[in-house]
Amino acid sequence: MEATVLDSWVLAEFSTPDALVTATRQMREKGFEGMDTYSPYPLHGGSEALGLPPSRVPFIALCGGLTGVATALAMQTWMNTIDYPLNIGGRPLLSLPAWVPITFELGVLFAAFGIFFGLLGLSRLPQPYHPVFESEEFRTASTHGYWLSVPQATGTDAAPVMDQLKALGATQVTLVTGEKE
Amino acid sequence: MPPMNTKRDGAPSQDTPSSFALPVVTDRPAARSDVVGEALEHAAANASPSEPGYGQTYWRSLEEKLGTPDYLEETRPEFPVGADLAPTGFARREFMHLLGASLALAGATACSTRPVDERIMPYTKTPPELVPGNPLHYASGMTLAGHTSGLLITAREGRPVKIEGNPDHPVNQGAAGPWEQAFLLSLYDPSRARVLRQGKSPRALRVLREELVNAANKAAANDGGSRVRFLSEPGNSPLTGDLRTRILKKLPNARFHSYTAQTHDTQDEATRALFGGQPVSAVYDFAQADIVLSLDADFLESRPENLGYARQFANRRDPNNGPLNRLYVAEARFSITGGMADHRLRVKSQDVLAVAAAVAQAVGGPAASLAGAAANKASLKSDHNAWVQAVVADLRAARPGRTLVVAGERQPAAVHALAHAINAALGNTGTTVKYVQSSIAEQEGLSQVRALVEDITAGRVDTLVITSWNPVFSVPADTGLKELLDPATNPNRGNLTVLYTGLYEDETSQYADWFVPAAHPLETWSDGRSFDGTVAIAQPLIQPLYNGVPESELLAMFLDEPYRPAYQMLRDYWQGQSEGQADFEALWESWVSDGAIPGTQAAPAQGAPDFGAASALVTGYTAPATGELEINFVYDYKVFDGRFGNNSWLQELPDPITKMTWDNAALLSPETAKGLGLEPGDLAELNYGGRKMTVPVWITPGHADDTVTMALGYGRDGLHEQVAKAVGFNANAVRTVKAPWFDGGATLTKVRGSHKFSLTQTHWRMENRPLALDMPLSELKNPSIATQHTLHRVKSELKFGVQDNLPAFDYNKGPSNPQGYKWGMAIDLSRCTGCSACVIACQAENNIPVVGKQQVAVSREMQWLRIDRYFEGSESDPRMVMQPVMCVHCEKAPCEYVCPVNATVHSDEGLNDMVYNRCVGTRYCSNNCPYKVRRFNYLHYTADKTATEKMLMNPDVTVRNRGVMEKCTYCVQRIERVRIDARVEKRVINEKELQTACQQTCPTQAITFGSLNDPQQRVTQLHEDERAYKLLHELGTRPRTAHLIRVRNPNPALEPAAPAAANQGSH
Amino acid sequence: MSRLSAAALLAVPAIGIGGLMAYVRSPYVTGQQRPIEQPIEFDHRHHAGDEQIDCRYCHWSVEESPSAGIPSTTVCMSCHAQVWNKSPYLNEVRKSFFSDQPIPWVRVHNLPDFVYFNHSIHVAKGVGCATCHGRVDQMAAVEQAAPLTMAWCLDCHRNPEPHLRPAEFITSMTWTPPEDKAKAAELGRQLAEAYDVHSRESCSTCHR
Amino acid sequence: MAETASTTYHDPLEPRPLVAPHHDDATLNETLLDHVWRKPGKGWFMLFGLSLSALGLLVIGVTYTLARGIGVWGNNQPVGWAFDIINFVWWVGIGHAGTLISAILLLFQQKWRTSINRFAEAMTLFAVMCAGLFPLLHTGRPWFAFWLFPYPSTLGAWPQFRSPLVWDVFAISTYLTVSALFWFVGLIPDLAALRDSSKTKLQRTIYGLFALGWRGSGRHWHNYKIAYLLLAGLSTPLVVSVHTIVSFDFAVSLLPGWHATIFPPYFVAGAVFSGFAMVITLIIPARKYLGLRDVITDRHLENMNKVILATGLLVSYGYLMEHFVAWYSQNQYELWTFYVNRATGPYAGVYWLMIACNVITPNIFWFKKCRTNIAIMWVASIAVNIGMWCERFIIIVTSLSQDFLPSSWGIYTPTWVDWSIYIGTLGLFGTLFLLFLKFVPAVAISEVKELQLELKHAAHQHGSDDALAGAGTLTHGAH
Repeated sequence: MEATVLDSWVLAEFSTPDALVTATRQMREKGFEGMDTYSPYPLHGGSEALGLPPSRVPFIALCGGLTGVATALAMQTWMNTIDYPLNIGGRPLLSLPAWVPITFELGVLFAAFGIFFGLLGLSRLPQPYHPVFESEEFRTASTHGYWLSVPQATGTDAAPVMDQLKALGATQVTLVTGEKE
Repeated sequence: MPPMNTKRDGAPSQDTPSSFALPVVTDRPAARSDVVGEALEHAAANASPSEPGYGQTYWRSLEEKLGTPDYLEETRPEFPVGADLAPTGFARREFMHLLGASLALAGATACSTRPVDERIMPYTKTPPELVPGNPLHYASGMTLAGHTSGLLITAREGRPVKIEGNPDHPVNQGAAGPWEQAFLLSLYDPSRARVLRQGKSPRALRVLREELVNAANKAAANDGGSRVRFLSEPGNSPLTGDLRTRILKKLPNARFHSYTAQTHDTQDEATRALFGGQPVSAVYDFAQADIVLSLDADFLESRPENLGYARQFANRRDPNNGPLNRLYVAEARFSITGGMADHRLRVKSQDVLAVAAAVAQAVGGPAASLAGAAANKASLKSDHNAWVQAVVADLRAARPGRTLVVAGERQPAAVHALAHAINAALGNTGTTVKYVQSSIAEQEGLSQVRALVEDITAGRVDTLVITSWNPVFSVPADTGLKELLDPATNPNRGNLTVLYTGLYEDETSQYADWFVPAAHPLETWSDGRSFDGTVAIAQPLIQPLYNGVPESELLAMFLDEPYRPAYQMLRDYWQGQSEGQADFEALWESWVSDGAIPGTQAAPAQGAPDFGAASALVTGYTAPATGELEINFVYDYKVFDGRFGNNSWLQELPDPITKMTWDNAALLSPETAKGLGLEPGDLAELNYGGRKMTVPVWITPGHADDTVTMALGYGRDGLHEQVAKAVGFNANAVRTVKAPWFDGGATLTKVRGSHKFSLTQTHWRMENRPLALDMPLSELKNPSIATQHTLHRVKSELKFGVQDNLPAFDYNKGPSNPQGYKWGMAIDLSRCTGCSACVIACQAENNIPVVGKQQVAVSREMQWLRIDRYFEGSESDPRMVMQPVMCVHCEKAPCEYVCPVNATVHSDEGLNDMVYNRCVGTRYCSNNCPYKVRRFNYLHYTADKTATEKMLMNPDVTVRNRGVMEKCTYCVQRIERVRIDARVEKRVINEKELQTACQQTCPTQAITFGSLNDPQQRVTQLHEDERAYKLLHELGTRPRTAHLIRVRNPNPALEPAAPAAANQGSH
Repeated sequence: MSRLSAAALLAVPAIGIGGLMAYVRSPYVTGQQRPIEQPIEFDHRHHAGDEQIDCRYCHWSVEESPSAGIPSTTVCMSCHAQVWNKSPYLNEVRKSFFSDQPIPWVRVHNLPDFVYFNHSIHVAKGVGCATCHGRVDQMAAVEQAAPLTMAWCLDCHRNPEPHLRPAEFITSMTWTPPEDKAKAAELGRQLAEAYDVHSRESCSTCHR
Repeated sequence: MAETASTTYHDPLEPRPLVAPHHDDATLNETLLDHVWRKPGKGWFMLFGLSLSALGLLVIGVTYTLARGIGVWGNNQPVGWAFDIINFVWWVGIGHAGTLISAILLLFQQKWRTSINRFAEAMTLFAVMCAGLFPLLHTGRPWFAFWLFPYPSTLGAWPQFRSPLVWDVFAISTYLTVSALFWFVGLIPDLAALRDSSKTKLQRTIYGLFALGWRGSGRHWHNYKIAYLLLAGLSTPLVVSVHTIVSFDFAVSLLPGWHATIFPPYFVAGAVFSGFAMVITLIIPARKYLGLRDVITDRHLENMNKVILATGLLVSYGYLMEHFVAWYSQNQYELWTFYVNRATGPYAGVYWLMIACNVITPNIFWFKKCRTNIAIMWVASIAVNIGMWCERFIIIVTSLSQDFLPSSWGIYTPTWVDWSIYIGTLGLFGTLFLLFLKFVPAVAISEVKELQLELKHAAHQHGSDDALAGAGTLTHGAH
């Protein structure tokens, strides 16, 4: 963490989720980029309001699943048929039907890993520290507050943005500055 | 002769004990760490505190002594000069000790990780005949109840590890019964006696010798030894006989009484009467007999002298050897012989006389006159008449000299006389029955004990030397011997000095003034005659482990001769016997290495039987009381008269009939039990002859009604016999001298409580499943619809794609099986009597642990080979069929595909390999084995083995750890050893050189093993036999073991053909 | 930060498992490369190297028994009664001989008890001493040359030909297969043919 | 157990509410997190003590087993598996309900799942942990159990992939992993809520650590929603496959009573059956203790009882088919197993108890009175749990004790160690569950809040209270 580049955000709290979604949409229409919403549960229409592209999680999951299936088939065939072929109760060395359960399970396991690590990776989690945690008010974001953050170049005047947010119905607006990730 | 062990090495030629050419092995190093003390301490801890006079106090004092170093110094084996332990002794011993912990016992700590810093102790001087790592085979012998059988013993680096029958011995022909094989276990038994003592004080052998010499000299001078008595086992040993003669020369008025618990009293009485007092034995030839009638004779049981009979008989049950014989048996309890019968008549033992008389009457001749005399002693029950008439008709229809009537040794002399007379009338004398000079010349039996008791009571004895096994236990309670020997009951006991020698501190030893631990027969040299007269030389395999004294050396002390070891005495005796023959040296070597002295068969008896003289036996016979229950005493199939009581292999061997382990019971028929309101496991009070005893009850189908049978040999209370202690009840306690075998007038009353039996098989019905197939030969030849259906189920082809979806593996010689063997086995149910010799053979060969009664009770017995015993037909009078089952090595093994770690897999030759060290113990294989032949080490069953006991282990077989599955391997260690020998010599394995342990020992050759790829081998031919079928064939497991249908030869007059088929099994 | 923790999350178990795999193959576990000190300073370099004594002179049961055999004291004394019969190095040997006490050699090649290895068949089929035991003639104190793991046994049993040598060189410490790959392979084939080599992989070959 | 006043004012014909209507986000947050911050009550400590002592039994039983060997159990030669595998299957079966509630209902967008899914998932996790003990313990040499995993060993040997036990290893470890991931992913927002409503630094640090830095960011929610849905989607076939594989342990063998093609569906139905019963058993006291009657309402319970009825009928059908096939095949061994051994053999008592509990008991849920009576359903759910345990006993022990050769038939009797390990796993489960109740939100707060919002929207649109009940038809994702 040698970088000491500082980033700033303007944080605005809204009283209802609908207000937040509306405000977000309007801010984006005004050309603000890199905004983010914060809410205790997913906002209906929140993703669209932020203009996010479709999630890549399903694709990662598919890749994981296919890797699992391929790994399982290759592993079982190599271990029981090629590397150490043994006569097991007169069963064929390549007993494909018997390979099915593990193939399925490994497919599921790898897909689940794909989802989990995909989620973490795409969200850049775990992230034990984040500048917004400095704001005591912001703690409501995970319980009952609805927040919008607008990136603000450090050193520039944040007042216009804050005013705009207030105009859109924000109950409170603050500026947070912290180390860049 | 199947020469499995063709290496006949090790004929020792030098003549001092130090040059037995055997490594000397004792657990001496262990002794230094006070093994004696530990053993006695153990005994003391287990001794009953209420033991009168001979209990804890005694042992505590002994124990204190044992603790001190002077004691150990004093009790070191103190042989006279020249007999001391050889200088090489110590080193080899030491070697063995350490070897025992490492190299030779490879496998003792199976499945551990690699041990570190292990020591290797090489021989300092390797014995010339020994190649470390390879086994040696020595001929020897074992004497049991007046018969010496020939044994062949395998030794590994000086440790005997396996006993087999001597193929060169005319009786054994390679076979050995359970007793001979389990004999090995007693050699290493840690509860064997090891302290020579006078009263309560340990004594050196030198002291005993001085004492005996003085006593003998004094007695000789006083009155020629008229106050000296010997009670010994029957004298079938020429060497012992010679010693007796010489003792009697010195002490002409002394007397020898012969007694062994398994007496031949009545048959002896009969033959002596027939032959004018000559000691004569009847030798039977079952090979010639087309029709056999057994009058309560269990001639197929596994007693050593029956091995030859069993083989002859079994050969006549194989349809490929010609027409089958037919066996009729009249008996009370279901015996092994009864199980082989084509027609079995359930009769009370006392009714056998009537059956014999009726047959005798009908066959006429001398028999008829005897029968007349018997007529007023017993009358044939009307419902036995049809059976007897059919038997008579059959006997008379057979060719003269081709039948045989055998009387049982429990039957009175009158029955024996009648049997001899019937044989004479049927022309069997000289064909199926031959009379020869008995190998035991003297009178023996209970009468002898009675005479001794009279002498002692009358105060005519002051020295009694007991060398026979444990008479205090083995004689009936009313003999009075125990009371005479017990100071508490005999005020004059002080006038009598009793010397007893035995392997254990037992019931008799506690009353002995002198106790001499005996050398185990495998620790010393001896000889003995088999019942047909053949002399076997028994050579030792090991130096005495526990300082035992050989019987011959003990007897020689009475002669005040310069000390000669047993070896020297034996050799000198036989040198004297072969006077005039050139090159005794060579003769001796061949005798020792062959194990038998040729040309020693008994001579034919003089003269012909005189049946007139025998009528006195019949007229003099007093029939036992009728009414109430008839009580029967029988020898046990496992512990015999109790002398194998401390042998855990035998205790855990399931009784062939009841499948009971670690117990005896009062056996009843189902109807009788019902009448008495008794259930299996109930306790009942037995009231007989004024004596009462509480006995547990068990019910066996096929038992005669209104009789109760109790096996002798249980309820042992020997001081140190830890295994035997408190197993079962002692039937001798109610037995009488007057009626030692059966008598009427007993009652059983149910009392409170129950007894937990440990049985290995609790369900006796086949539930109509086609398992142990059993049918008349005619039914097999012309099967009924039902039989056809059954045969279809057990042997029809399983078509690929229809009944079987798995492609066949290629087991032909080729890339997948480069050496081309295809192992298989065949078990002929027609031949199998169920004697269980194979079970013990397997146990010895494969290091199978004993688990104890509690574990058997929860179905955890470990024997790889079990003999399934089924009853067919009605519960009251069923037929019995035996079926040995061990792993059948399925080609489509259900156990293998469920094993998660490849611990059980197929070898290229079709063996179902069990890899112990890979096994994690999921037990899935056992669950999925339809034959339930897999055994799981639920606990660490080998954990408490002492160093001595470990010497018994076969080093070629891994000793299994707990948590590991195991099962029959087709003796893969034998296959691999023979294979490697053959491969080194670049040849193929010969059928004769490779036998599994069970096959090798089977007296009736019911088990055959070999390569199914070789059409010449017997196993292949048996697999193609029309009787061959596969157990649970319909499951598609494709076993490599074939069972051969048991065929019976019923008399059509007794068994209409139709209903037989209905019982065959399938529906 | 998040990348680091994610990486650690994955790397720790991977390194742990991988390290364990490497460890069990290392001499620490297999027992290789550990010269064993014996009660007597017996030097194979001298006996097998300088003096060129055939292995079978002392390990005489190797051709007929599962065990190659540790020579008995008499074997030592058959020479050392004559040579070096006063050497202090041989004190223990003489003591053993005269007191009839065995020499407690320390085991170097120690297979688990459930493995049944047979020397005679290997020697008969052209597997030389040095193949498994290494250059004993260069070892002052004998050490275990091969890992003696099951996988190592299987390597040869699956493809024995490269490890075969002519019977006359069976105890040779210096024999090597021909340099030329093709020739070596050809020799292997010929020997396998001549000795009727059918190495088996069935479990009961070694585990009984 | 009388019902609370808050729900009794409803007209009985009206569907009952999924969330009691008087809550907003803040109060929900407070209610649902209350038990975490509150000091646990006497009842909790009592139950915890009880569970800990049962856990002590487990420790004793397991230690003794490891020291002496499997022989201290009652297992024997014909009956190689007994309590070990019975308990394994039983626990796995219980575990399945959790995943099903959570995943399948999510996929089917059954809104009523939100209040009970966390609870059910935790149950899954702990039940699978208990289950996972047994395959390990039941081996004779558990210290070598790692041989079941494919790793490059110096032996050069591999697992044998035809064995259902290896399938089990993969299935159970996958199941445990995926369940844990599913549970944890669901927990992340709630952990963040905990972190943010924590009162001390320590609490904040610990919950913060587990919350992974979750901030409720819209960009995160964007991935999260689909990830959670996908995990649910994966869990559904997984749960079916796991119990199918567990049933393969039996179906793949050739034992009469095991060798049956109906096993996979019949086992899955049985698992759901016993799992839902276990949820009922646990949730009735838990909702009382946690004061969660407002979110875990009678409607939830009634719906679960309907599931129990349905799966109970499926299980009964399974029994029927087993017997029918045995009769139809006229296979001698099957006939014996189903018509002689089970019904009249040494374990007939267990068989009839199973029939009573599994076949007869669920049928009371045809009646609404029974479906809505707390006392009746609680007793019935316990009966079903017992019945399903008996079913496994019948399948495993009875089939093993009398198979093909009558000579080797035997009797199994459990020992004290068997019982103490079984009771011990109940203790382990209870301990874990009580800790869960204490330290983690027992109800998925973010989901309940979301549901609350949806319900309000719907109510607003329809202007009727009906929508509170009919909200199940609303889509879960974005409009």
